[in-house]
Amino acid sequence: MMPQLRSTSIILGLAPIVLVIALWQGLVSFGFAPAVLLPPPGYVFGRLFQQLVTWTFQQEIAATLIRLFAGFAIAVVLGVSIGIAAAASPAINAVVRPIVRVLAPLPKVALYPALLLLLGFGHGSKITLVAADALFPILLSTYYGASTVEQKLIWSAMAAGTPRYQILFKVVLPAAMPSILTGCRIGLVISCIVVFLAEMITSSDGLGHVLVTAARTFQAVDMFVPLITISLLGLILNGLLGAVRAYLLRGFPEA
Amino acid sequence: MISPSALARRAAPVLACIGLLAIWQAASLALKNDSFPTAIEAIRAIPDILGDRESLINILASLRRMAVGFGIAVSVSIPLGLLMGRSRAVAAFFNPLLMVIYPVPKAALMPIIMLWLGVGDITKTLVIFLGVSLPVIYHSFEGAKAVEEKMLWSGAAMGLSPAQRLVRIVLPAALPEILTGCRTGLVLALITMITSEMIARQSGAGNILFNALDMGQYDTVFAMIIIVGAMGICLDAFFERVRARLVRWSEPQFDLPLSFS
Amino acid sequence: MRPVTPQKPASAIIEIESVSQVFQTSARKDHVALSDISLAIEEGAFVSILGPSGCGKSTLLYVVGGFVSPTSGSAKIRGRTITGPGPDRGPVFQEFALFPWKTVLGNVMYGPRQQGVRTTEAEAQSRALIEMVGLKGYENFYPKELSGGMKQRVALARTLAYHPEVLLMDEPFGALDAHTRTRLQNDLLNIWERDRKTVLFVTHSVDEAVFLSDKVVMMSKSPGRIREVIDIDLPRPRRRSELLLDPRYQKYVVDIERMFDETDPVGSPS
Amino acid sequence: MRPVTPQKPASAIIEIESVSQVFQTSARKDHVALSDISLAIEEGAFVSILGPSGCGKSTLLYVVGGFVSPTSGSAKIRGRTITGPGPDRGPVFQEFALFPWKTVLGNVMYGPRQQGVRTTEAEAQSRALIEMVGLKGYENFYPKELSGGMKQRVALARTLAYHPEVLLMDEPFGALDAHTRTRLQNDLLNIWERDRKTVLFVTHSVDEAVFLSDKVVMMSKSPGRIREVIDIDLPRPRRRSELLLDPRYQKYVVDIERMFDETDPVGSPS
Amino acid sequence: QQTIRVGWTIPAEESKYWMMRRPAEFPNIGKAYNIEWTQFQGTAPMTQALAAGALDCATQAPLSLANGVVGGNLKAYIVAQHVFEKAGGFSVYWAVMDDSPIKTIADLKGKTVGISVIGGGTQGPFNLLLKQNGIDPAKDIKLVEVGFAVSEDALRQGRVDAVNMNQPFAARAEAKGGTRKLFSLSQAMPNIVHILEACRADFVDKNPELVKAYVRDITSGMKKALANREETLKAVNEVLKAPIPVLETYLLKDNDFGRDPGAAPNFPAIQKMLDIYAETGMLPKLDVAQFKHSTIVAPLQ
Ligand SMILES: Nc1ncnc2c1ncn2[C@@H]1O[C@H](COP(=O)(O)OP(=O)(O)OP(=O)(O)O)[C@@H](O)[C@H]1O
Ligand SMILES: Nc1ncnc2c1ncn2[C@@H]1O[C@H](COP(=O)(O)OP(=O)(O)OP(=O)(O)O)[C@@H](O)[C@H]1O
Ligand SMILES: [Mg+2]
Ligand SMILES: [Mg+2]
Repeated sequence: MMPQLRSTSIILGLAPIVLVIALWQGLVSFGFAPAVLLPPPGYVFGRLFQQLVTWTFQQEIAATLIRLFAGFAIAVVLGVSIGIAAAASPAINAVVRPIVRVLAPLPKVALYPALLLLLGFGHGSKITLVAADALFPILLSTYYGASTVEQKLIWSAMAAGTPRYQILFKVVLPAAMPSILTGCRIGLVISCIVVFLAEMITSSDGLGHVLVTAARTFQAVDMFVPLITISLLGLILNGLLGAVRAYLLRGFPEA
Repeated sequence: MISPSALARRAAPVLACIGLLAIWQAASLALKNDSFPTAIEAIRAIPDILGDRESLINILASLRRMAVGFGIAVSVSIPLGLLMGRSRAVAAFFNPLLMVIYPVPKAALMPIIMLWLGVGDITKTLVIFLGVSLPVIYHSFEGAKAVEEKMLWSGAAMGLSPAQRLVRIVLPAALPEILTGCRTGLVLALITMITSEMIARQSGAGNILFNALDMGQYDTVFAMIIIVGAMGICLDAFFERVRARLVRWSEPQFDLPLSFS
Repeated sequence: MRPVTPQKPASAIIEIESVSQVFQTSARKDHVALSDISLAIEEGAFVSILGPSGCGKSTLLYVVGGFVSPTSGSAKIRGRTITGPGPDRGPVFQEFALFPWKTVLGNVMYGPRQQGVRTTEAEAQSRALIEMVGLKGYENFYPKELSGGMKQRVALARTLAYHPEVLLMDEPFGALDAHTRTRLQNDLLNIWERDRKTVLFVTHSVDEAVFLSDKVVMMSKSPGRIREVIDIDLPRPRRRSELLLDPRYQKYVVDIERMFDETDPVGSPS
Repeated sequence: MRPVTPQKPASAIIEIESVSQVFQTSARKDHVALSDISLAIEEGAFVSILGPSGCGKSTLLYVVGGFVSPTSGSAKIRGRTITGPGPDRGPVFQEFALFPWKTVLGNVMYGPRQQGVRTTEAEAQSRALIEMVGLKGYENFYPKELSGGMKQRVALARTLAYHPEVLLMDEPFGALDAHTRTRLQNDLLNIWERDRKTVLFVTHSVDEAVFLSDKVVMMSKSPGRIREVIDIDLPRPRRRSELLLDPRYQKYVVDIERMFDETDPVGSPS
Repeated sequence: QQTIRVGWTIPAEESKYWMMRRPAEFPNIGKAYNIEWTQFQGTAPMTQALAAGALDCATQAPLSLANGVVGGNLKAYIVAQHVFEKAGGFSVYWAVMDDSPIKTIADLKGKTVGISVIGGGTQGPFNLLLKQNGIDPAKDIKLVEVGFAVSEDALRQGRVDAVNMNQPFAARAEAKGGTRKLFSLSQAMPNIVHILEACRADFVDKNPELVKAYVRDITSGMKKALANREETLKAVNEVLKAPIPVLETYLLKDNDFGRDPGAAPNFPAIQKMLDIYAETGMLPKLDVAQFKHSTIVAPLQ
């Protein structure tokens, strides 16, 4: 029963992706877009598989992934801890809340030049930008998740002798986990976008860099290869996150 | 009459902002970096922007796009998210698709988007739409998944059709979670409102900001950042008020008894 | 154990035919909650279900309610297989499942409004029901502001408000004090006698079951089966004060309690 | 109504001194849940609280547990004012409040682990308790996979597992069938007699209260006050079968039930 | 009344800034035809926009336009020219700190060098110069992208050892002092054409009169810009938001780029640039003739 369910859902999930690719092919075939702007999918995937086995392209992917993971990890750690601390302590909340209100909606890319000068042209500036952009969705979800934790769960743990600071790890964190993971999922997608954007603006390696160099010289196929790659990376990472979620939330009714 | 603690609570945001500015000021003085002006320089540039009729029109144009993008995104994403949350098939259908589409940076697709939608409002609104819809869809999705089954059963037993259940039970029950998504969406709306104007610009707050950035006028850049931050505060405060009204029933009855004070 | 043959009188409104329910647990094991249950319930009958904790009483109600479909077997209402919930069968859940975003009045009015009753009328009816369950004055309270017993009474009122033909009640008086419980038992009997509803009533109180029912279904665990179906042959209308002195009543209670003690209520999961 | 003078014997472990609890409802009105409650509980006493639904029994337990601080008055344990929860007072909540991310075993082991008991030992103890409450075989089930009564038993085991000095039990047997209930009553009495715990026990069953308690506190509504404190002067150890035939026991039950009937349990919010 | 969709950028299109900011000075704008202005970040996105048909005319650099032709099937005419490097005027240059040990181009070996856009218009002449001095631009230096706006800071912070400078940032940096010029693009080739105006060929062919009117206005805009420096400073200030005192230091002075009084494109110079790009392997060989329209080209009266 279960494996069958899984295979139907995989088919269902593949269907729209196949449709999108078919639509793409259609747009090209029927001339809605010139091939120089939108190359046919067959070419793009062909080039992608060619590229995937090359050492240079793998290095570009590695550079992007390092930035993506580092930035995302920092965002998760900071977002979850600040979010929980703010939910748990009115004093911290009073400080964090206005700061979040001001900092969250800032367009972080505008700070990118300053970051470049501060942290250099390497990984540091990009990781910081990714972390800064992915932080707030995670923080906000954590905060709301943590501040609506069922009161009696906390009471039960306190009565069992759990010290206050440990309540945060032993009750608030697991109880807020569904919300935190939703925030992480959004943060992950944003990380993908931002790492790419940062590499597009200024970089000498990474998928974003591959894309801009291709775009400047109108190498449409080479431009779409990194796009498809980031797309697939997003899909894979999200699948992994989904598995983590299913494991962490196995006790929750919604899992 | 205001009690000292209430006074402290009122003052906290102001103090936090002042603290932020002070840290900024100190950091920029320490770094001595032209592209990172001091807070005072940035604040001094604000009146120039706000005093300029053209800049105001620019900012209003951005806000209008943001409102439109946000509105459309919310009205599309909530139903989609709720449907995904209540139907395995819908979730299985859309989830991979969304996860393939969203990570692609819109800036990279500009040539094709321009091909079909031009360089005007539609393109920018689309970018804002995509930014906002991401958190709203996923929070609605998870919120709908977590709705207590027996509440739906009760509704079904009263004769609510599946569609009615979605609107009259899943929606209100998931509302706190949906609003969390909307709040994140609001933040992203402001960000994408600016960044959507990075590559192609006609009028808008991002126009001012990126022009200044291209020209190395960092005091204007940071003045715009302050202005956007201020908009963030206002929108957020307004949003919190709406939220408090809508989900009063779900507020925890006691504060988390964990304060370390 | 005696095999129980399904009784299927011509007037059966609900027929449960060799229903089994198997759950998959997180540990990926099958867990049998109901095993080959067959039961027929006559129209207008008041049937109680007694059984040890965890024997599958709630699960059985869910099957009749159409909320879950059984792993095998089928449940029918008026001859039609039950495929989903409907306003003909009104559940009162063990966990109440009130709508937290609605006040007491809002919760109770929900059903009638859904059935198309005019607002003023629905409100009047709902207020009467709220008064009946002893919550007058709490109309504008939200569920989180109520005590356990109060929530339970709101859940009861909410279901009664839309007049389902069949009531599926899962320990509806479990969280109530003896006094309130007695009052509501009487109210329920009055409603039942007036409207001749069919009631499927899960309870832990043997007293209550005998007092209210035409028929008591005793379930046993390991895994959930029907152990015995006992017809309660006591005159109606019943009045508690009279009944308590009736030796037949006492015999029923004592017999059922003895049967209970014979079963081992503590089974392990299959 | 007779005024109740607080009894304060020298050995009182818990003293509740003119505690009032006022809630603000969403409608921005004050709602008095407890009004000027005073009560002293001796060390090692088994005290039951009886009262109509919504009279403030749970709220009173929350105050003693230190989960909420009363609007006025104070609660003390061993002379120290209660300012927060502590492992000396173990609650069993009416709503169970199990940790959904932990299995049955994980829930029960939580307390002992927290108290620093070694894992193997904590697990052995927990398994024994799980067996005692009749859930052997369900150790790896998650709360969502349990029936109402099973959850309640896990909640009971979870609290017993860390050996609090004072047990604060809110209808801990409310969702159980008669047989399981009796067994657990006996188990609880055994534990209590062995460890001489102090127990504050909310119940709706007059029987149960008289059978278990040294003292029965009767509360009334409008708004939550203590109506009567009745000492139950029955010999210990008590055995149900003997007690049922004891005319003193029967008199207690009848008296208390009569008192109940005199109160109007259906009050309106103040 | 027809509309022409025009892309523009900053910082050196004074003629267009006049048209945007002082439309009243142009009898036809807003009457005979309309212009829908869209500003872009750099010329490369505008090439894409032209190729996608989202723009009709746009500011282009020779390289980006050529890229559009080679890779994007773009067909376009060069109808006017904005700025070029005149002899004795400003030429984009690479700066180092005063106290830097780098004295010659050859010293750049192993250093970190900033360039505004990797693979951009300046890289052809830049690569040529490096090669002439025995440096392989691909291997011997570490090239990083540093936009003109931050180049001064990047240099002063030591993030790069040498970096390219453009107006108005060069003027600002020079005013502050502490940096010196290492080499300039004029060493590779004189009269480099930086930005020009290009229109899509199909659009021109369909609307010759419209484009003619537009080119006429560009021509007259250039005239006005050169004739009335005072007003030009104001217009540029409005567009760039750069303070007039900063503009005052270079704009339309000797240390600025050159502007042709009739905004006429210098096709031979453009051809030379295309040749350099071909020589450095950035482009295949191209003939500038394909960008020439027989009649529609500045100056038009
Ligand atoms: N989702 C589930 N997954 C696995 N097992 C389940 C699930 N839901 C219920 N069960 C099991 O099914 C059995 C019957 O549960 P049910 O709730 O019907 O019992 P019940 O008779 O209502 O008990 P109670 O009187 O305690 O409410 C229990 O053993 C329970 O563990
Ligand atoms: N958060 C709250 N806001 C307002 N009123 C509340 C709140 N919590 C409880 N009350 C009120 O306090 C009163 C006492 O509630 P409590 O839960 O203590 O009753 P109880 O005696 O335990 O009842 P039951 O036997 O039904 O569980 C009730 O009238 C309830 O409506
Ligand atoms: Mg049940
Ligand atoms: Mg209670």
